[in-house]
Amino acid sequence: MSDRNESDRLQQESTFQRLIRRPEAGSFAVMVVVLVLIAFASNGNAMNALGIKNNLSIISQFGIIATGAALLMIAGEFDLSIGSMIGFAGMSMAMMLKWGLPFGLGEATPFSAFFITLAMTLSLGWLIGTIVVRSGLSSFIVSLGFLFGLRGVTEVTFRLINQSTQISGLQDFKETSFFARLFGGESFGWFYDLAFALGFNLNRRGEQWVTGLDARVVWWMLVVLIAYIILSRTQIGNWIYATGDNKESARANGVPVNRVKVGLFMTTALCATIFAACQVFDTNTADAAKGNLKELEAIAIAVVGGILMTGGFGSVIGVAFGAVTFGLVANAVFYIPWIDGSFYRVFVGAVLLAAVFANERIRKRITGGI
Amino acid sequence: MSDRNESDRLQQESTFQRLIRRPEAGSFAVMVVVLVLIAFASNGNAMNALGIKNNLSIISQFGIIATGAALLMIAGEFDLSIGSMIGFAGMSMAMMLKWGLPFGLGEATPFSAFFITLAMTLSLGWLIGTIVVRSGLSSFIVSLGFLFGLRGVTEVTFRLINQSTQISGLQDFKETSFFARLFGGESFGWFYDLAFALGFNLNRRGEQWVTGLDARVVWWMLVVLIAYIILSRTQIGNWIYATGDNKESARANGVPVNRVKVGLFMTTALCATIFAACQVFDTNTADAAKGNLKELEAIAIAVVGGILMTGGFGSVIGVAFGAVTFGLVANAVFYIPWIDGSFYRVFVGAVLLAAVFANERIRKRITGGI
Amino acid sequence: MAEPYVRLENIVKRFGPFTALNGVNLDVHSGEVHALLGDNGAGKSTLIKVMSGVHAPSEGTIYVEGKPTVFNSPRDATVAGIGTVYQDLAINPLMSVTRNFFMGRELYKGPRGLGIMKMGEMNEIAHDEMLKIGIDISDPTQAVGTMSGGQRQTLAIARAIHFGAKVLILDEPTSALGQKQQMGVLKTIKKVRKRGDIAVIFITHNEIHSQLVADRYTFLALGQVIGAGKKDELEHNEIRRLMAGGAEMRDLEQELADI
Amino acid sequence: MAEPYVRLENIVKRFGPFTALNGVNLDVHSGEVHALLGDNGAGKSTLIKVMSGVHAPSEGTIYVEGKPTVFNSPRDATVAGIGTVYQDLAINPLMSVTRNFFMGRELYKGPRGLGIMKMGEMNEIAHDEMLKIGIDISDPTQAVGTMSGGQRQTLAIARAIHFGAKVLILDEPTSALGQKQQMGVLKTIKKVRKRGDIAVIFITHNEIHSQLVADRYTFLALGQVIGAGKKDELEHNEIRRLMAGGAEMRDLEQELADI
Amino acid sequence: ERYVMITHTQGTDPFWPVVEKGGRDAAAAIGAEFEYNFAASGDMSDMAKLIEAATATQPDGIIVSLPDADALGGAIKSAADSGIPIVTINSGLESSKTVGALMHVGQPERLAGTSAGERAKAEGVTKGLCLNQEAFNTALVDRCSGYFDALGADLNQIDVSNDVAQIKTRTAAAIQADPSIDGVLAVGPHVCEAAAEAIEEVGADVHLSCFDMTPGVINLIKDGKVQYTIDQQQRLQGYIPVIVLHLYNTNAGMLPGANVPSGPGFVDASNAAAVESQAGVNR
Ligand SMILES: Nc1ncnc2c1ncn2[C@@H]1O[C@H](COP(=O)(O)OP(=O)(O)OP(=O)(O)O)[C@@H](O)[C@H]1O
Ligand SMILES: Nc1ncnc2c1ncn2[C@@H]1O[C@H](COP(=O)(O)OP(=O)(O)OP(=O)(O)O)[C@@H](O)[C@H]1O
Ligand SMILES: [Mg+2]
Ligand SMILES: [Mg+2]
Repeated sequence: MSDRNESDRLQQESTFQRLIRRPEAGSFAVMVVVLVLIAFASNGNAMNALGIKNNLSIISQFGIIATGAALLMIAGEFDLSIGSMIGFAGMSMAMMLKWGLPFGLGEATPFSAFFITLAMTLSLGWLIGTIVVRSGLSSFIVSLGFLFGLRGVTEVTFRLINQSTQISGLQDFKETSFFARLFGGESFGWFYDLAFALGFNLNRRGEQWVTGLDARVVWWMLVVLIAYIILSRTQIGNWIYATGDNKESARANGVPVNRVKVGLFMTTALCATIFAACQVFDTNTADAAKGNLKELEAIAIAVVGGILMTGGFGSVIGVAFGAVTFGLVANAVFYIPWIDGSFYRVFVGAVLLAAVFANERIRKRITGGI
Repeated sequence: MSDRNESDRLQQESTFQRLIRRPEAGSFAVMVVVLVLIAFASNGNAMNALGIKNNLSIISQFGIIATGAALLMIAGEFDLSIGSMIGFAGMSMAMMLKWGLPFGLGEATPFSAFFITLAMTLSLGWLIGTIVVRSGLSSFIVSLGFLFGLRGVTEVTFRLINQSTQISGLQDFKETSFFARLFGGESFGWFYDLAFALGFNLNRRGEQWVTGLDARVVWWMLVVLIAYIILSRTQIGNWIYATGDNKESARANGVPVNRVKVGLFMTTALCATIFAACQVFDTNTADAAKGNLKELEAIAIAVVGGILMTGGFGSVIGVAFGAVTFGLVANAVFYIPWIDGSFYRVFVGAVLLAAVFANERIRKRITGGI
Repeated sequence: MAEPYVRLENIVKRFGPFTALNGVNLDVHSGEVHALLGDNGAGKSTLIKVMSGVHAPSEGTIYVEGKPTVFNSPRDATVAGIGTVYQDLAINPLMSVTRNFFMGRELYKGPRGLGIMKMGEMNEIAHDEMLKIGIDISDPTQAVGTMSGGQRQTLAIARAIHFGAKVLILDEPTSALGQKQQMGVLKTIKKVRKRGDIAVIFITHNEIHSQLVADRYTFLALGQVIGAGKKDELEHNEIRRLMAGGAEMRDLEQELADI
Repeated sequence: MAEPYVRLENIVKRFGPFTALNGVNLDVHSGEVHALLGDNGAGKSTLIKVMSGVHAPSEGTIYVEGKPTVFNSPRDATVAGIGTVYQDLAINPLMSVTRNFFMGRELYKGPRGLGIMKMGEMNEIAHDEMLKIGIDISDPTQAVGTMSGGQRQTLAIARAIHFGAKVLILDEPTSALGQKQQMGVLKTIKKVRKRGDIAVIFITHNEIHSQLVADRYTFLALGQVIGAGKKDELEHNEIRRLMAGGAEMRDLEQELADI
Repeated sequence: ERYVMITHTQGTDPFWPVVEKGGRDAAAAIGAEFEYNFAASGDMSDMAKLIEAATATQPDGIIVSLPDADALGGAIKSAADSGIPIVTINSGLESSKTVGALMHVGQPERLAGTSAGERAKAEGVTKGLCLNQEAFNTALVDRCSGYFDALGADLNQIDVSNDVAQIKTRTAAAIQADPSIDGVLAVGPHVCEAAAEAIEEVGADVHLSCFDMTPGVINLIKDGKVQYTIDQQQRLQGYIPVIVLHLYNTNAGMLPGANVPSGPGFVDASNAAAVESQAGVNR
C-alpha cells in the first residue's frame, strides 16, 4: 500500500477541462451569451458600422478604468474615488484650457493641461495609497472619503472660478494639436475606409458612414496589453498577487507591499485621467457630474471579469471580457426598440449577478474550493 | 523568578483610561468637536427651536438606516442596496395608496400599504441574504447587483404604471389615519409646548414656532435602543459578533451563521422601509430618486461610529454618535453663512477620514493592535 | 465487542479531481482514546471534518449508535454529541475570552436567541474551566487576539470539554503547546477517558503522546487506512513504522546522527 | 568566544499595557543551533519577530556583527541576513507553489520589478528544493491552499533554506509535521549547521528534538530569560525543568500515569 | 439682510449656476448676503429638509423652486407661517400661492416643453424622442412630457445618463433602432451638444431642439445643427426675487401685482449671435 504515490491521487485532465478551468472562462461565457442575445434582439443594428464604433467607445471607457480597478482589487484594495477622480481630472484640464494655467503661467496647451493634471491626479492617488498603507485603514473607507471630498472640490472649483458647473464651447483642439488627437481623435480609419470601398459602411444617404473608431479604443487595448504583461509575466505581477493574497506573508518575504499598493492607487488615478482626457478632447466640454458612479461600475466590471473581491485572484483578459459585457448591456438595450430604456439598470443588475455566479464556479474549480 | 505571575504583566488602569478605551470614545470625541464648531459658527441658529427639530430629523433619518447597516457590518457583510430599497419601498407604498392594492384587491389604507410593502422588502432582504450565504459570494457585489436592479425596477414600475417618476397629490393620510401619524406625524409636542409656555420657541410673529419633532426621531430612538440591547446583551448579539469576527469558527461552534446573516439583511430592509414610510407619510409623495446615495452614507456613518469594516467589532451607541456628526455636517453649510453649499461634500469627506482615524486609535488600544 | 458510538464505513472524499480519502473505515468506542495517526497530507483533518459535519462525504456512511446519519452542518454533529477542537482553532480573535468560550452556547434567561446573556456567570465559568487545565487568565473580557497560540489552544480545549460531548475530537491539540500544557492536555484526556462515557479521537504526530494515552490506533497514509488495532495488539516498532507512513524510523534517526 | 553574529541586548517589548518581553539578552553564533525554549506565552515568537524586523522593540538594541542596527521592516532584516520561518506560516494560499517559493525574490531578466519572470526555471528549482527535504509535489503550479498544513510548512522551510540566510529562524517548524518530515527538518537543520557559516535559531516544545540538534539553549518565562547556556554546561534534568517553565516534569508524568 | 435660495438640482445641471449668479448679482447690488443650496441626491424629501434648515437660520427671505408642491409644501408653509417672506421660482406656478409664497417668478417646465413641441410640430416633426440626463428629475421629465403633449404622442424618453460618451452612443442607438424618429428634444445643453454629434454620426435628418444655452449650443445653432433652444432667461429667476424680497422687506410689503413670467424665449439662428456672449453666464 505504501508504494502508492502522491500523484496517484490527482486525476489527469483533458485540454478542454483545462480550458474551462482558466480564470477567464466564466466571463468569456457570459460575454458570448450577451453578445448573441443583443445581436439578435437588435436586428443586427448593434453590430453595424456605427453600432460597432459606438459600442466599442463605451466598452473602452469601461475597460480603461476597470483594468486599473482590477489590478488594485487583485492587490486586495478598493478605490471608490475613481469616479470623482475622473470628474476632477476633466474639470482640471478643461479649466486650464479655458482659463489658462494656474499662477498666471499663461495659456495652456492640450499637452501642458494634460500633464499638469496628471501630476495632480497621480499625487492624489499617491496620497490615497499612502493613507491606506500608513494607517492600515480599509481602503473602502479612505477612498469613500475621497469620493465625497474630490467631488466636492470639483464642484466648488467649477462654481468659484467658472461660475458654472459646465465648461463648453472650447475651441476644437483636435484640429490644431496632435496631442489632443491622441485622446480625442479617431483610430482604425483604414478599417472603415476599406469597408466603404467594399460597399459596406453606408449611411442612410448612401455616403461613407463612419470614418473610424474613437481613439480611446487604442488606449484601452494598450492598457489591457500592458496590464496583462505586467500581471502575468513580470516580477511586479507576482508581487501584486502576493500582496492581495496574504499581505503579511508577502511583506515577510520581502515584497514591497506598501509600494505595490501605492503604485496601484496611482495606476487607477492614471486610468481615470486617461478616461477624462479622452472625453475632454473628444467633446471639448467638461462638467461636474463627469464620472459619477463610475467607481461602482468599474468594480462591477472587474468582478464580472472574474476578479475576486478579497484579492489575490483574477486575470486582465477576463476583465476585458467583462468590459465588453457591461458596455453592451449599458448601451445596447437602446438598440432594442421594444424594450423600454429604463430597463437597463435591471439588466445591469441581472448580468452582474449571473456573471459573478459563473466566475465563482470556475474559481472554486481552480483553487480547490478555498 | 518563576514565582512571577501572569497578571504581573498587566498594568492597572484608571477609570478615565478605561473610558477612553470604550469603542464609542472615538466617535464621541468627533461628535463633540463638530457640535461645538457648528454651534459657534452658526451663532446658535443650529440649536434654536426649529434648528433642533430639523437637525434631529436629518440625524434620525441617517441614524435609522445606519443602525441597520452597522449591525450587518459587524456580522461582516455589506448592503449596497439600502438606497435602492428605500426608493423601492417608497414607490411601493405611494403606488398602492394612489392606484390601489395589487391584483384589484381594492383601495389601500396606510396600514395595508405599509405591511404589504414590508412583506416585499423583507422578502428582498431575505433573497439578498440567501444569495450571499448560499453562494458564498461577497455581499458587496451581490448587493451592488441589487443596487442597480432594484433602482431599475422602481423606475420601470413608476414609468409603466404611473407614467411619471413621481407620485404626488395623495390625500394627507395623517389627518385620517393613526397609523400614518405613527410615521409621518409629530412627537415630543409637549416639549415644544412647554418651551413655548416658558417664552421660548417663538417665531418672528411671536407665535408658537415649532409644534413638535418628527415622528422619525422616536423611530430612531427605538431602533437604537432595540439594536443596543440585542447586540450587547442577548445571545443573538454574541452570534452577530461571532459571525463577523470569524465565520468558520462561529459555524463550527454551532452559531447559526447563515440565519444570522439573512436576518440582518432583512433588518437593513426593515430599516429602509421605516425610513421610506416616514418620508411617504410625512410628505404624501414619492419619487424614483428617493434614497439615492443613502447606502454609501449609511456605511460612512457606521464607520464614523466606530464599526470595523472587516466585521466583528463596533457599538450601536457609537453609530448613534456617528449619525449626529454626519447629520450636523450635512446641514452645517446653512448654519455657517460664509461657506458655500457646495462645500458639503468636502466636509463629509474630511469628517469621514478624521473620524476613522480617531476610531482606529481606540480600536488598536482595545484589541491590542490586531 | 461493544457497539461503537460512531462508525465510519467506506468514507470517500474528493476535492475536485483530488481524492483526499479513499474508502476509510473507523470505529469509535466510548471510554476509549482513539489515536488517529499518519503522515502530513494523509487525510486526518479531512476525515474528522467529515465526522464533524464540516465536509459532506462523497461516498460512504456515518453511523451514530448504529443508525446511519447525515450531518448537514457542524450543528447537526454537535447535536449528535460530536465535539471538535480543530487544528486551525475555531477561535474569534476580536471577541473576549468569555464570549469565545460560550460562542453559540451562551447562558441566557429568556427565549433562545433573544434571551439576555448571564455575563457574570459566564465569566466565572470560563475562568475556572481554563484554570482547570492550567492556564490562569487575568481578565476574561480580554480579546482573544492578544493571547498566545498556546493560550488559544487551551481555550478551545477547555470549551470542548466543558460542553462535554460524547465524542471529543482533538486535532493535534498539543502541537503548539509548551511541555507543561502538553502534559495538562494529556492529563485532561485521561480524565475524560476515565469517565467511561466519552470517546476521544486524538490526532498527533508525537509518538510518545500517543503511547501515553491511546487505547486504539488507526494509521492513515495517502487517504487510506494502512493499519489499525488496539494498543496491546500492535508492537511498538510497528507503531513507529506506521506513524512514519511506512518508513523505517530507526534508519532516519541513524541518518540524523551521522551528519 | 567568537563574536556573535547577532546579539540582542536588554530587549523590552510592550503591547499597550502588556509587557511581552522584559529585558531579554540573546547571543546568536554562526555555525550553532540555538534552541529557544519556554512555556506558552513566554514571548518566544515576540522575540524573534523583534529580531526579524516585524516588531520594533520598545527598548534595547540589536547588534549585527557587532554593529547596532535598527530594522524598519522585515526587508531590512532579510538584507541583514536574517531569514525566518514563522509559526503562522508566511504562505499565500491562492498562489501556486512556485510563486510562493520565489515570492519577493523572483528570478527575472530585465530591470528589477518590470523584469520578465523565468517561470520554467523557477518551477524546477521549487520542485527540487522541496524534494530535498522529502516532499514530492506533483505540480508546482498547484495552488498552495490545496496543500496540507505539513506540506505548507515544508514549503516555507525549503524556501528559507534556499535563499540561505546567515541566521535562519525556525519558529516551531516541526510542530505540525509527521514524524518522517520532522526528521527531515532536523536533518536539514544539521546540514545547515554543518556548513558552519549559518546560525540557526530553533523554537520548539519538543524536548527530544531540541536535544537532537541544539548546541546552546535559552529559556524564556513570562518575558524574561530564566536560564541559558551551552548544551554541555546544562544538565539533562535542568533542561527539562526549565522547558516546563520551572515546574518538575517528573511530577507531571507521574500524575498522568496515576489517573 | 440675508436671502437663501434652494433649488432642485443634483448640482450638475449648468442651468442653475446662471440662476444663482442672478441672485448673487442682485444681492450684491443691494448689499445683502446671499446663500445658495440644493439637495444633491435629487430626493424631494431631502430638499424639504434643506428648506427647514434654512428656516431655522431665520433669513429675511427664502427663494425656492417648487417642482413638487406636496413634498415641499409643508416645509415652505411653515417657513411662511413663521414670518419669512418667500418667492417661488422656476416650476410650481400653480402651487405658489397655496404653499404661502408671495409670488412666483418663472415658467412652468411643462409649458416650456409644450412650446418647444408646438414649434417642432410646425417645423414638420412627426415622431419624437426626448433625451433626459436625469431620469428621476421630474422637472426634466415635465419638459419631455410637454413636448409630446404638443406633438400629440405618448412620451418617448430615454435616460441618456450624464456621461457625455454615453449620451452620444445611446442617442445614436435609439435613432438607429427606430428610423422613423425625425424630432429630438434634448432637455439639457450638454445633452444637446452630444446629441448633435450623434445625429450627425447616424447620418439621419433629424430636427433637434434643446433647452438652455451654452456657448457650444449657440455654435450649433449658428451652424444649423440645432434648430432652436428654449431660453427660460433664468437669470431673471435669480435676480428678480432678491429685488422683490428686498423691496418687500424695506418698503412695508411692497409687491408686484402679478407673477413674473421669465420665459420662454426662443434662441434660434435669428438671434444666436446676439446672445452668444451671454450664454452660460447670464443666460
Ligand atoms: N478543500 C480542499 N480542497 C482540495 N484539497 C484539499 C482540501 N482540503 C484538503 N485537501 C487535500 O487533502 C489532503 C489531506 O489533507 P489533510 O488536511 O486532511 O491532511 P492531514 O492528514 O490533516 O495532514 P497534516 O498532518 O499535515 O495536518 C492534502 O493533500 C490536501 O492538499
Ligand atoms: N500584538 C500583540 N498585542 C498584545 N499582546 C500580544 C501581541 N502579541 C503577543 N502578545 C502577548 O505576548 C505574550 C507572548 O506571546 P508570544 O506569541 O511571543 O508567545 P510564545 O512564547 O511564542 O508562545 P507559544 O509557545 O504559545 O507560541 C502572550 O501573552 C501574548 O498574549
Ligand atoms: Mg491536519
Ligand atoms: Mg509562538
